[in-house]
Amino acid sequence: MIYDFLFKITDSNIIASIIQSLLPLFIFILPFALFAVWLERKVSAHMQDRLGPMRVGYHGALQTIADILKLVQKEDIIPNEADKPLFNIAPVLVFIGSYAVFAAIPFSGAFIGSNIDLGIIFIIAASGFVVAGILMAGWASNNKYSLLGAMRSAAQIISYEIPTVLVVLTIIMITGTTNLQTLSEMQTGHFWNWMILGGPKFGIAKFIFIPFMIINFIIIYISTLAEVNRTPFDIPEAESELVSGYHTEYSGMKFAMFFLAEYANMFAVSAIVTALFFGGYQSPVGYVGNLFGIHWLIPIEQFFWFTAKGIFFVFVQMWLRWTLPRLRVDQLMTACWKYLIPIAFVNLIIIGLITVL
Amino acid sequence: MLTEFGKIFIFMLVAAFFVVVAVIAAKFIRPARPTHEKQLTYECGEDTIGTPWVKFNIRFYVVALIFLIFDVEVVLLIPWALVYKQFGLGGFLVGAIFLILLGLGMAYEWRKGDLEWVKAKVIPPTLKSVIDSDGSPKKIAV
Amino acid sequence: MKEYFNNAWSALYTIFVGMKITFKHLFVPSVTIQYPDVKLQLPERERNRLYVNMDDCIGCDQCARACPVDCITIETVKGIPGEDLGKTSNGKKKALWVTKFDIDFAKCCYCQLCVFPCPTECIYMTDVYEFSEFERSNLIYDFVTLTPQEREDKKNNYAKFEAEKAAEKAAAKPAPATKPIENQETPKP
Amino acid sequence: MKTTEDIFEILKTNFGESILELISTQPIEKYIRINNFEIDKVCLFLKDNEDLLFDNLMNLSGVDDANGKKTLSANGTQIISGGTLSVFYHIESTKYRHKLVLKTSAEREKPDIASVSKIWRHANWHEREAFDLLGINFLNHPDLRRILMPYDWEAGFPLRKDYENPEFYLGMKVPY
Amino acid sequence: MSLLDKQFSDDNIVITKVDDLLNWSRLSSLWQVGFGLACCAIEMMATSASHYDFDRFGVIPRPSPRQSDVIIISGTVTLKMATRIKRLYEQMPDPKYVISMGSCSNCGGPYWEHGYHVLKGVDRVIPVDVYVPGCPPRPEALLEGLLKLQEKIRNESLVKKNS
Amino acid sequence: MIHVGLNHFLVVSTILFSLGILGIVSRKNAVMVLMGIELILNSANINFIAFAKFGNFGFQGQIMALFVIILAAAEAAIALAIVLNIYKTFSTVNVDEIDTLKD
Amino acid sequence: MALKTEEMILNMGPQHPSTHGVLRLELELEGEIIVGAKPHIGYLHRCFEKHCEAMNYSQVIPYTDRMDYLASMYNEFGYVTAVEKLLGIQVPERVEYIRVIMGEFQRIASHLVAIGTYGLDIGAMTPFLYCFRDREKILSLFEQTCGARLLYNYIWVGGLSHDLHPDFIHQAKEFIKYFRPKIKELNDLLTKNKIFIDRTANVGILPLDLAINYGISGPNLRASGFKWDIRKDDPYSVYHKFDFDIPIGQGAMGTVGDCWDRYYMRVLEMEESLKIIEQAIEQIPEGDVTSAIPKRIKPAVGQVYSRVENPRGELGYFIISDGTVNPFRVKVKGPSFVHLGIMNELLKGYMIADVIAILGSIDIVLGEVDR
Amino acid sequence: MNVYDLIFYLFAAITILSAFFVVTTRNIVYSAYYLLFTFFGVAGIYVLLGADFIAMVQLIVYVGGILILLLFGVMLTNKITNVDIKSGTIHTVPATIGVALFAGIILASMWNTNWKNVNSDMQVASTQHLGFLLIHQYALVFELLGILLLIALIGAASMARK
Ligand code: SF4
Ligand code: SF4
Ligand code: SF4
Repeated sequence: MIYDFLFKITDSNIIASIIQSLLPLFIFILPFALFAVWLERKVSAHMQDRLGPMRVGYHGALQTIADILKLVQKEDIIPNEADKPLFNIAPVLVFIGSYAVFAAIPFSGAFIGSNIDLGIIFIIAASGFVVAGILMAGWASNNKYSLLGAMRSAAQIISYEIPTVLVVLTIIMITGTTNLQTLSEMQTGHFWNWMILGGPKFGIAKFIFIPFMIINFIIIYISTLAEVNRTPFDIPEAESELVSGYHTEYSGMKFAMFFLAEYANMFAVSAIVTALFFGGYQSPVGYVGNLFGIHWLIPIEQFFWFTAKGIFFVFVQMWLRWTLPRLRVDQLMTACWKYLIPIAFVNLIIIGLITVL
Repeated sequence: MLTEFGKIFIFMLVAAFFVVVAVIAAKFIRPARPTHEKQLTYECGEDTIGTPWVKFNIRFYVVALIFLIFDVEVVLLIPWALVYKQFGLGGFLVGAIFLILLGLGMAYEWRKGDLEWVKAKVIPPTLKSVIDSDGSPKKIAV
Repeated sequence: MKEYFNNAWSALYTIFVGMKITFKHLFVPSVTIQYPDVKLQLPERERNRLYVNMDDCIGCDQCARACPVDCITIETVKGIPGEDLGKTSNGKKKALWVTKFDIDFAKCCYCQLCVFPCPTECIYMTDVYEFSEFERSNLIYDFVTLTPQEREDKKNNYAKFEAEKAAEKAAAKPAPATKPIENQETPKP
Repeated sequence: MKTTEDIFEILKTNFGESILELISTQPIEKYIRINNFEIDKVCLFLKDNEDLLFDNLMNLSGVDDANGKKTLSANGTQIISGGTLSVFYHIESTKYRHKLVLKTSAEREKPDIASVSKIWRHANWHEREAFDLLGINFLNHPDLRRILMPYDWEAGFPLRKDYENPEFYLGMKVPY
Repeated sequence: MSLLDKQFSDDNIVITKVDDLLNWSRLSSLWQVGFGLACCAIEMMATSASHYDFDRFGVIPRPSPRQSDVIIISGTVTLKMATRIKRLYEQMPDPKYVISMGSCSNCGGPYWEHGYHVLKGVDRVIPVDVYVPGCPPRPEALLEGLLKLQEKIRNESLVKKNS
Repeated sequence: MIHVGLNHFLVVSTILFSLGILGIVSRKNAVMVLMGIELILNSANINFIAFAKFGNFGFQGQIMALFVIILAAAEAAIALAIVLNIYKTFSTVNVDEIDTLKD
Repeated sequence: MALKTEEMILNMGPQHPSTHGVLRLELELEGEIIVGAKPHIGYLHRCFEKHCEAMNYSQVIPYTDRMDYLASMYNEFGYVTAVEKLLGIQVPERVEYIRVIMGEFQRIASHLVAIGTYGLDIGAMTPFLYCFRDREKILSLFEQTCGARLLYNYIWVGGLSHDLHPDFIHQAKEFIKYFRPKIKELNDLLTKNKIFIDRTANVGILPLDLAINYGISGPNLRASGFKWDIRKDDPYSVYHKFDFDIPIGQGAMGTVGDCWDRYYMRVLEMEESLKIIEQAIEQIPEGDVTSAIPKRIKPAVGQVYSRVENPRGELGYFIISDGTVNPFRVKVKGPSFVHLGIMNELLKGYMIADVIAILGSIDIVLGEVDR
Repeated sequence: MNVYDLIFYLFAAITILSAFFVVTTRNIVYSAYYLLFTFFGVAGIYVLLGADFIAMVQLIVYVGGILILLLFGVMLTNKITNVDIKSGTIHTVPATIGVALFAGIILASMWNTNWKNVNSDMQVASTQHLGFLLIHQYALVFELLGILLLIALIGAASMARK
């Protein structure tokens, strides 16, 4: 465990945990955001028969670095009409909300920020900060587009939280744990032990589970997509209606923070989906480390698998984004309240029945 | 030994700290040349008309309200979900009844139309009367 | 009820169809022309910056009058008799010194209307499009090949010649005044 | 399918004095001149009459006839006084496929013309445009404001033949 | 007070290096205000479309001026629009750049003579960095203008105030 | 310094409670009154849980707190709906104004 | 609704990503519902009509290009038709064929932009880029023919500035072969997408009687279910020689005359245009394209109103000649100008997101609205 | 003083200070946002008291639910223009004195009570325990709560709809 190791060398749990909490930020989120932004631009470009960034670094690899460095240099505008304190705090709040999630994400058997028992519930709880932060940003900007965007965003995020929670509930019901690491450990072995394929069970129940788990997966994927405001659910930022939603008035570094939070969120929800349905950090086929008996390799492999799966889902998010038009706000609500929630609900009861019978 | 929650707290602190540091650090290189126009609210280049801080659609409230109740119910189900299997069918029924109640509420809201977002209230445009039948044309101030 | 599931299904299905298409495109080679490195072969009729071959220009002002935008400014000075102004490539004798031939490419709308009336085909459109500038005044192109000094000279020469002729005429007898330069009347071939 | 002459007869019997004349000297288009205050009633008739059914206003264009006295002002600009401003209506019937051109003129100094914007709704904007660019005043128009030029444009009506551009607008230099 | 506003007297090597880095980042990530005026805007769109792909240069359209670095005035600026353009420009955060695309925004273009409602050159309301001629400029010409602008940014410095 | 114990939590809870009361009595806005109530409920919850930990109640305290939170949610929903209704009728949510407007 | 929401006035545009240029819509909102919409235009008023009075007849052509800059060829076509009517001249057959071919290519190009930007408005970026990719192919055909990509000054009074490029016919055939599958791909990607249908069907319904009264024309009118196409109903040029259909709105996904119908009209019209081009390419006669160009255009005193079916609808030119080389008055009836007039009626009661859907489906070009 | 105490004081300070601002800030939106910190602080205190699950519920329900509802409520019921945003206070001074007295009495009696102070450590699997209790002992309450929520839902929604 990284934490134990850090604890050993620093001999202080505070410093150890500070370092440990910095780790995801610096070894993961920042590089990931850099990579994801680049990936997004490349993926979109190639889907559209273009090339995407080409001019800085090999195939534009340094593009995001340039973007960030440029954003650092940009003037920070606070409109006169804005509510200054709230305007300044909002990005902090949003970033806290999306970063705190990373504390509970099990990146690998050896690295999980905080192995709380209520990991998955904590992740749900943390999104509350994001909602509050977004509302704050929208309200403080004193801009019609921002406020409308923020209200829509808040309504959207909270609505889609329910199907998410319902699906999470089914997982809890099946596995009887809320600890993400335990959950990941459960799905060890090979990919047929993944939750999407009925979990680490044998016998007929496993196969009965499969269709329901797939439905569950679709539901949670759609609703997490909505929670991070990605197309087709990007109406809060729909640039063709609301310019750019709640961060219309933000410039420079503060905007960069929203941006970073967005990409961090994208990974976070993918990670949740991975951890719940796709075996978390478990390899689908077994470990090279096990094969050769090199045990320190396993956590690294796990980290690799986790990132790979996470990035795959991020890729799917991008793929969807560059394929689909966006919904209208009422359709979005209909999709949530009339389709996802009832279906998730029925699913929950059916799965409950199956498990007790 | 820090509890796991302590770590989470530190995560949060680090996040806040990171944002603050980033924003403040940028202050050393970024220019600051505020002008009057720059500080105006952006509205596609036009002057803003009225304030955005007007009362909002009640839909937002109703959605939040339904969400809150559902959220609470689901949260209440979490402890149940963890252990109901140990009580067998009875345990399941406890939660199932609760769930059915939830479903009832849902159905009620659905029936009552509370799950609808504001629907477009379209009065299909039609042709109306054409001209004052009697009148000599009135002069209109320009 | 049927409609309900139909909706859900058709949404998922059409999303899937769309995703298939975009995924296919991920591997279709892109059509992008990597501009500064690769440049498109432009067709020969390409209409971009004008070029005036001053060797051939007879200063007839046809182009300036055809221009809807009035972005060509031509000033000419008659050559004094006996002076050799050279010939155009299609054998026409020039009669005017062009002392000013400015085209303001900031105004030009690249409509090609000036090209057709030119009797000597000396004004034409090229495929040069890369000429952005930091200063707008740099977009006014002066095509005259004479040096400023020469231009002054030509003007002075002609003025002197005029004055002499006038003096001569005045000295001889009251004669009709010299005809003003009517370069507009250069016949069109 | 009715010719302009037929329609002229019909109108003449129905409206008498308001229908001024039929101009058929023009090589391509004939048109009927109509009194500027009666044009709306004539148009309503044309649109609603069962045999005519001119349901489509193809075009409405204001014209500065520039037929007044032309004088030169002190600074060399042309001033036109007297004469008329006119409006042309091109209408057709999508059912019978016949077309008709109407013209109505008003004095330049007092250019009042009855509005047809309630008969064909898109005449609304066409008339606003004619007002904006030529200064023709449409009586009974619901919303006669400038449409293309800025609302605070004060320098007159640009499509009039004697229009002079102002030097500055809101501190911006207007001429080149 | 920020570094960009400060006057450095000496040309030390660190400043130059930092300078280069910052310039590099600014020039390779020019986000554009998603904003089109007239016919040139169509060519601007064509420039961001697949064939020419503005994104290669790191240019992406941002809907809000608050997050953009460069405004491409792509078309005829009328008097009615001029005040809005000025405001949009003002609302962009510094450092910001302007590309004037096409004859119309350069100087009124084909409308310079009789255009009673056309602003004769956008430089009458906002400072222009690069003039791209053409009516409309070919997408390549716009790209070339962008390269010119990048050249200009490359020569900027922390020491000197940028426009 | 004494070790943090039951009393510390009780003090916090008391202060929170008093602030809640203060909010209820001193603020005009009905939504503010609601916020005061939330504060009071929170303080009660702190007590429950503190006693659950330091007293002898085991998990009963926690479950009570859970119920209180649920009730608080229901209360907030209903109360805000009422506030909205009041607002609709009186166009204000100031408590004293509503008082005077009643008749 | 329990609480009356206050009205909020929201400006959309002139700088707004989806007002297709510099339109400004002043929306009166009640929550998210629109209770009133005022379009403000004129942000691109470039004084076309004044310019016409100062130019001679052939110098006007570059300016007509710049009106509807997405359909420049057709603007020229319309103007030239009007002037030729005024002059009473007959142009060679080949010229008319080339004009039709160019016009129909222009129609496809224009519809591609309309469809692409519509997709963009609804939130799908990719179809937009696919459309632009295909449009680029048409532009390169144009460029090869007349040297310009966007504003052509190609169709002249009495003729054309250049004959077709020798390779043109071949490339046009190639294009048609290339383009047909792309339409299908577009349909799969966008037209039939459930989300797209949900966004556009039953939105912005334009009843037929209102449409006629408002002077709506072109695809928008046909979407409301009226078979009216000037190419067929008031034929000009050589359109009577071609066999093509006029698609009309069926209400396939919702109500007749909704946004989806208007959108789909354009897709169908592209197919029809391909048909026309195919026939024209087959039939095109040989000849000289510049022979009938008059040296000096000086029509007699008179006036003419002539209209053509522009990609957006009925484009009419009203030209008065006073016998000089300059037109006395040119008035353009642009379809976009007329179509925009109905926005206020059409938008009422819909939501903000629908504004964009409706505006996009009407397909306006501000250059032509403001002229 | 160990870390535990330190963190307790930190959270207590967060809670109390922000609660204080909730009550005293005149801007009602600010109040709502201070409430966010209060709730967060209280959640922290729950954690310190070993009630993980309750803390999470606190965050989910209060921060993610009630707070948002309150904010929407504020935005709905107040014409939040710059003037009206201030929500006034009434009889502040007597109220403060009264409340202070009251608090004093409570505190005094609290100090004087000799609470049984057993620090039962029950970090482990508290959620499961709650689940057991819910199904076993409080099953009826559980269902009743369901009914209550149902009623609240129906009531509040219909009231808001009216
Ligand atoms: S191309 Fe057109 S605008 Fe340019 S100089 Fe020639 S005639 Fe004038
Ligand atoms: S028309 Fe030709 S010869 Fe005459 S002035 Fe112009 S460029 Fe010279
Ligand atoms: S420069 Fe030419 S293409 Fe560009 S906006 Fe002006 S007229 Fe249109």
